[in-house]
Amino acid sequence: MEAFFQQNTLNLIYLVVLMIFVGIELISHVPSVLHTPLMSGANAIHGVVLIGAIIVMGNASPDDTLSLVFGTLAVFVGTLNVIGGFVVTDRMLEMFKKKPKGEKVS
Amino acid sequence: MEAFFQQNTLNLIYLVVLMIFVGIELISHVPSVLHTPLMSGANAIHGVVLIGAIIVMGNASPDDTLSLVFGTLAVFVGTLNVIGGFVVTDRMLEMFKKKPKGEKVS
Amino acid sequence: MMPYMEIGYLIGSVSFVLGLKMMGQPDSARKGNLVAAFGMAVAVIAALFFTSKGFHVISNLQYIVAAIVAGTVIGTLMAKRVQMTAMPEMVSLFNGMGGLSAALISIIEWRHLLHTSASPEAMDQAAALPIGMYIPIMAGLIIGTISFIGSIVAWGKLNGKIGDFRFPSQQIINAVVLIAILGVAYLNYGEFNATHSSLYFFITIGLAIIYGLLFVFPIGGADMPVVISLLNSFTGVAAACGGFLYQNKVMLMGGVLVGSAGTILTVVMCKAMNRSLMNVLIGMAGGNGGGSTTSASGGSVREVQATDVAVMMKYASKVIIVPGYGLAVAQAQHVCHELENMLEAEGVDVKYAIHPVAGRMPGHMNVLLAESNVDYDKLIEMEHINPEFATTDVVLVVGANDVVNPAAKTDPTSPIYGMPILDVDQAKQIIVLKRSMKAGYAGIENELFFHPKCGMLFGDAKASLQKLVNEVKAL
Amino acid sequence: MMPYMEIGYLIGSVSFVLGLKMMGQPDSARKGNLVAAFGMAVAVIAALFFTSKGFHVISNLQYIVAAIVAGTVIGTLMAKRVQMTAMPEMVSLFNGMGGLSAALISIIEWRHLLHTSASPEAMDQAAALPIGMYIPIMAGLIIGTISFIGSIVAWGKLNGKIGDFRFPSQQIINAVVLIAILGVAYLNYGEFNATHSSLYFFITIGLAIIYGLLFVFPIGGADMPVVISLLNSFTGVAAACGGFLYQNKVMLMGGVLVGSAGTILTVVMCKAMNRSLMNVLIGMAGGNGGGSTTSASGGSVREVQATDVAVMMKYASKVIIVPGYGLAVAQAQHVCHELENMLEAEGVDVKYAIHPVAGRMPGHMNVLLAESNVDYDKLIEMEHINPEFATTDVVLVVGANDVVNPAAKTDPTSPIYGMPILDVDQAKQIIVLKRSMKAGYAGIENELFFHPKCGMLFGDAKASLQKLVNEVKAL
Ligand SMILES: NC(=O)c1ccc[n+]([C@@H]2O[C@H](COP(=O)([O-])OP(=O)(O)OC[C@H]3O[C@@H](n4cnc5c(N)ncnc54)[C@H](OP(=O)(O)O)[C@@H]3O)[C@@H](O)[C@H]2O)c1
Ligand SMILES: NC(=O)c1ccc[n+]([C@@H]2O[C@H](COP(=O)([O-])OP(=O)(O)OC[C@H]3O[C@@H](n4cnc5c(N)ncnc54)[C@H](OP(=O)(O)O)[C@@H]3O)[C@@H](O)[C@H]2O)c1
Repeated sequence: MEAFFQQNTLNLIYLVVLMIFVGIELISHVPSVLHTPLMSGANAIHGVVLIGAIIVMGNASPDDTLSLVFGTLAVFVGTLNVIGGFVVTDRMLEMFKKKPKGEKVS
Repeated sequence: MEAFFQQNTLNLIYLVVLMIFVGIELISHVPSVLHTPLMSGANAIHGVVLIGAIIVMGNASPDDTLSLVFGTLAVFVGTLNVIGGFVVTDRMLEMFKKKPKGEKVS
Repeated sequence: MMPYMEIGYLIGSVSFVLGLKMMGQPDSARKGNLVAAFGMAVAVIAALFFTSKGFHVISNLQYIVAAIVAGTVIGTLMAKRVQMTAMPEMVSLFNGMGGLSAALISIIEWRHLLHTSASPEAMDQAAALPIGMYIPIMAGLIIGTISFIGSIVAWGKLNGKIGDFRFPSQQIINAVVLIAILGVAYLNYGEFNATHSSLYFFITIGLAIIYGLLFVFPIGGADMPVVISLLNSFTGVAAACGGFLYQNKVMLMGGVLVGSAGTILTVVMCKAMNRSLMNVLIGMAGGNGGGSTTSASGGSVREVQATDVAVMMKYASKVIIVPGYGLAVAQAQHVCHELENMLEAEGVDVKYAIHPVAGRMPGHMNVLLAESNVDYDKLIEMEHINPEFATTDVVLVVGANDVVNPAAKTDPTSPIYGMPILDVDQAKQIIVLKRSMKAGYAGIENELFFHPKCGMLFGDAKASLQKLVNEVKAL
Repeated sequence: MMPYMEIGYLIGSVSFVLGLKMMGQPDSARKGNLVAAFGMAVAVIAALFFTSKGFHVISNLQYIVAAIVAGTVIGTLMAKRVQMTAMPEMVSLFNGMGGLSAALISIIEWRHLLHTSASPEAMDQAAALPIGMYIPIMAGLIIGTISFIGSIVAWGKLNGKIGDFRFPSQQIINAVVLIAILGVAYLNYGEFNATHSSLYFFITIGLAIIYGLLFVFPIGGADMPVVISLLNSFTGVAAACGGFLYQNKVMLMGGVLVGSAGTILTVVMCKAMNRSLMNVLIGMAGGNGGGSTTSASGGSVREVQATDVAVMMKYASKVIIVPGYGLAVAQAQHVCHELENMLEAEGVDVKYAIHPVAGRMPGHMNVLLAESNVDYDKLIEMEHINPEFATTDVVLVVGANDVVNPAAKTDPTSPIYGMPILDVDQAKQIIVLKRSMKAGYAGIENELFFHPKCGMLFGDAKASLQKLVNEVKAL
C-alpha cells in the first residue's frame, strides 16, 4: 500500500483521474453516427502500447533471443494496431466529407 | 528553460494541460441561467489559494513578525474567498430548487 | 505510513472537478457546490495537520486558526446578508480577496527568497536566483494584485460607488503599463541582489496596481459580470502559481481549473449577449443615450393609463410578462408576482418570458423572480416562449428594452444585430412599463415602442405595477 | 539539454486528447484522426531516438524498425482492402493486436523480473518482489490477453466464422474463472521465487485465454459492436498498465483516455439501441426466431409484385426509403442509389430515413449509402424525417425490421419497447423488401407487416431492387 503511494505514483494517479474525466466529457456529447469512427479512432490511440514494446526492445540484451523475438512481435502487432486503426478510421470518416454543416447528424 | 523542464515540473505541466481541457469541457455545455452560479462557484474554488497562505504561515519563523502579519492576513482573506464564495453560490442555487426537471432551463 | 496529506489533496482536487461538473446541471448544481466545499475542507485539514511525512501539526497554528475562524464568521455573515440583486458585487469582492491572498503570499515568499540568498553561504553565488521559484512568485504577485484591484473597482462600479471613466488611447497606455510590468520584473531578476532589488519589486507592485485600475475603469458598469468572470479566472491562475511554487497539486488543480473554466465562461457570457470580449474590454458598452418620443421613422408613441391596461389584462385569456433590468432596478419582483396571482385568480393564463441575458447577469431574472416565489414552471426560456406570443392577448414588458428590440432582427447596423430576441410583436397587445423613452443597456432606440400595437405606461416599474394591482382589484 | 523525449511524449498525449475531441464533431472528425496520428508519430520518434538524458538511438533499432515497417505496410494494406461493411471486424482485429502487444510486453518484463531477482545479489531477498512492478505487469498480461482473445472471437463472429454458443450458468462459470485468475496471480506473487513461480504465471495466462473465450462466445453476433467497444477500452487499460510499469506518461495518458472514453462509448451505444450493457454481456440478444405469415392478432400479410410497386413509386410525388440491416447483407446500396436516381429523374422527391441504430453498427447506413455516393443531404436523421412520413406517398423499407416495428411504441412487453422508431405507418403506402417473414435482430414479430397499408415484396433486397429498377425503366 505504501509503495503504491510513492510520490511519482501519486502523480500518475492524478493524471489517471483527470484523464478519466476528460475521456468521459469528450464522449458524452457525441452524435450517434460518429460512434463507430470514434470507437475506431480510440482503438488506434491505444496502439500507443507500441511505445512499451519499443522500450522493451531497447532494454533487451542482444543475446536474449526470446525477448528479442517476443519484443519484435510486440512491436509488429502494436504497429498493426496503430496504422490499421488510423487508416480504417480515416476511411470511415471520409464518408462524412460530403457533409455541408453538422446539423443533420447531431 | 532547462530548469523549467525538470521532471516534476513536467508532471505539473501534464496536470495543467489536462485540467485546462477538463475546465473547457465542463463549461462548454452549460445552460446560460447557470452562468452566474458557476462563476460564483469557480470563484469559491480558487479560494484554494488559502492552502498557500497556510503553508506560508507554517514556514514563517515566530520572530519574523512581518511574515506572520501578512501571512495571517492572507489566511483571513483567503478564508473570506472560500467561505463567502461557497455560501453565496449556495444561496444562488437555492433559487433553482423548485425546479422539477432540467428541460426549461437548458 | 501513508501520505495522508497527498491523499487529502487528491480528494480535494477531484472534488473540485466533480463539483464544478455537477454545478453545470440544474438538478445537481447545488449538490455540486457542496461537493466542492467538502473537497476544500479536506484539503485545508490536510494542509494544517499533515506533511508528506505523516501527521504533524503546522506551526503558528494559533494565528492560522484565528484567521480562519474570523474569515469564516465574517464571510458567512456577508454572504448571508447580501441582497439577491447585489450578488455579483459580493462575488467580485470575494474574488478580490483571493487575489489579495495570492499577492501577499508572493510578497512573503519574496522576502524569504531575499534572506536565504542574502545568507552568507549563499552570498557568493547571490546572483543565482532560482528561476523555478522566481517566476511563480512574481506571476502570483502581479496577477494577484491586478485581480485584487480590478475586483475592488468592479465591486465599486456595481454598487455605483465608482462611475465609468474613459481616457484617450487607453488601450495603448494599458499595453505600455503591461510591458513595463514585465520589464521591471525582468530587471528585478537580472539585477538580483539581496539588498536593492526590492526597489524593482515594489515598482512591480505599483505598476500592477495601476494596471488593475486602468483595466477596469473604462468598462461599462453593465459589463461587470463579464469582467468579474475574467478576473475570476485571473485569480485562478494566481492560485495556480502558488501551486507551482510549492509543487502543491491541489492549489495547482484548483487554480488551473478555475483559470480555464473562468475563461470559457467569460467567452460564453459575451456570446450570450452577442458582444466580443474585445469590445467589452475596451469599454465599448453603448452608454445610455437619451431617447426621443418620435422614432427615426417618424412614428409616435401611444401612452396608456393603468386603468385601461388593467381591464385589458383582466379580460385577456393569456398574458405574458417580459421582465427586464428595470424590474431589478425597481425591485418590483414581489408586486409583479402579486399581479400575476390576481390575474390567475381571474382565470388568466400568466407566464414569464425569460430572455437569457435579460437584466445584468445571466439568470438575473430567474434569481429575481424565484426570490418572490414565482412558480418555476411559469418561467419560460426564450426558445420555448417565442412560439406562444402569437396566441397571447397581452404582453406586459416590465423594464425590459434591448431584449425586445426588433432592431436585433431588422437592422444590420444596430449594435445588438444578431442577438436573439423575444418576439413580443406577435402578440395582440403590447404594454411597456418604463420611466421614460430612455434607451437600455445597448443605448439604442427601440422601434417597438412606436409600434401601433404598443402602449407605454410610464413610471417606475414598481409604482406602475402597484397601480395595476389596485385597478384589477377595483374592477 | 532539453528533455526532448519528455516533450515528445507531452505532445503525443495532448494530441490524443485534442484528436479525440475533434473526432467528436462531424466537421472536424477527420482532422482529429490525423491529429491523433501525428501525436502517435511524435511519441514513437521520441521513444526511438531520445531518452530523458537527450539524443540516444535505442538499441536493437534494426529489429524495431523492421517490425514497424512490416506492421505499417501490412496494416495499411489490410485497412485499405477491407470492405466498408467489414470495418467492425477490422477494428476488432486491430484491437486484438493491441491486446496481444500488451500481453507480450508483460511476458518479457516478467522474465526480466525473474532474472534480476534470481541474480546472486538479489537472491537473499528473493521474496521481495517489487509490487510496484508486479501489479502492472500482471494486470497488463491478464487484460491484454483477454482483450486479444476476445477480439479474435468477436472478429470470427462478425465474419461468420464463429457462431454463438451458450452454455448453462455461464455467468457463474465466468465469475469463477475470473476469481481463479486473480487467485493464481496472487499465489504467483506470494510464492515468488526465481524458479518455479513461472508455473503459476503460465496458469494465469491459460485462465485469461479461457476467460476471453467464455466472455465473448455467448454474445450474439449483432451485439459485437458493443463488445468490441468494450474490449477496446480493455486494451486501453492494458496499455495504461504499461504506462505505470515504465512510468511512461504517453502510454498512461493514451491508455487511460481510451479506457474511459471506450467505456462511456459502450454505454452510449447500448442506450442507442435501448439495451442494458448487462443484457448484452450475458448474451441476451434474441436470436432470429422463425416467423409466421399470420400475426398473433390474426391479420395476414399482403404480398405485392414488383410491377405494382414500380408504378406506385413512379407516380408518387414523395418516396422515403428506409434502409436496414438487410440492405447491408444484400450489398444493395448501389442498385438502391440507382433506383433513387431514376425516380428523381421522374420528378419524384426521394429521401432516406436513417434510424440511429439501423444496421449493426451506429452510422452503418450512412457509411453504406455514402459508399454508393448517395447525396449526404438525402440522408435524414430519424427525428427530422418522422414528421415527413405523413406527407409521403410510398415508404420503401429495404431490409429493415426492428427500426420500423410499432411494438416499440405499443407493446410494453416487447424487448424493444421504448426504442424510438421510424413512424412509417403514417405514410399512404408501405412496401417492405425482405426475403421472408423472419424476425430481425431483436428476434420479434413485426405487426407492421400485417398492416393493411403494408405490402411485402419478398426476395433478396438487391434482386428486388433490381427488379424495381427494370420495371421503372420499362414503364
Ligand atoms: N444578462 C446579462 O448577463 C447581461 C450582462 C451585461 C449586460 N447585459 C445587457 O443588458 C441588456 C438587458 O436587456 P434588458 O431589456 O433586460 O434591459 P435594458 O435593455 O438595459 O433596458 C432596461 C430598461 O429598463 C428601464 N428601467 C430602468 N429602471 C427602471 C425602473 N425603475 N422602472 C421601470 N423601468 C426602468 C430603462 O428605461 P427607463 O430608463 O426609461 O426607465 C431601460 O430602458 C441587454 O442589452 C444585455 O446584453 C446583460
Ligand atoms: N446499429 C447498431 O449500432 C446496432 C448494433 C447491434 C444491434 N443493432 C440492432 O439491429 C437492429 C437493426 O434494425 P434493422 O431494422 O436495421 O435490422 P433488423 O431489425 O435486424 O432486420 C433486418 C431484416 O433484414 C432482412 N434481411 C436480411 N438479409 C436480407 C437480404 N439479403 N435481403 C433482404 N432482406 C434481408 C431480414 O429479414 P429476412 O431474413 O426475412 O430477409 C431482417 O428481418 C436493431 O434491433 C438494433 O438494435 C444495432
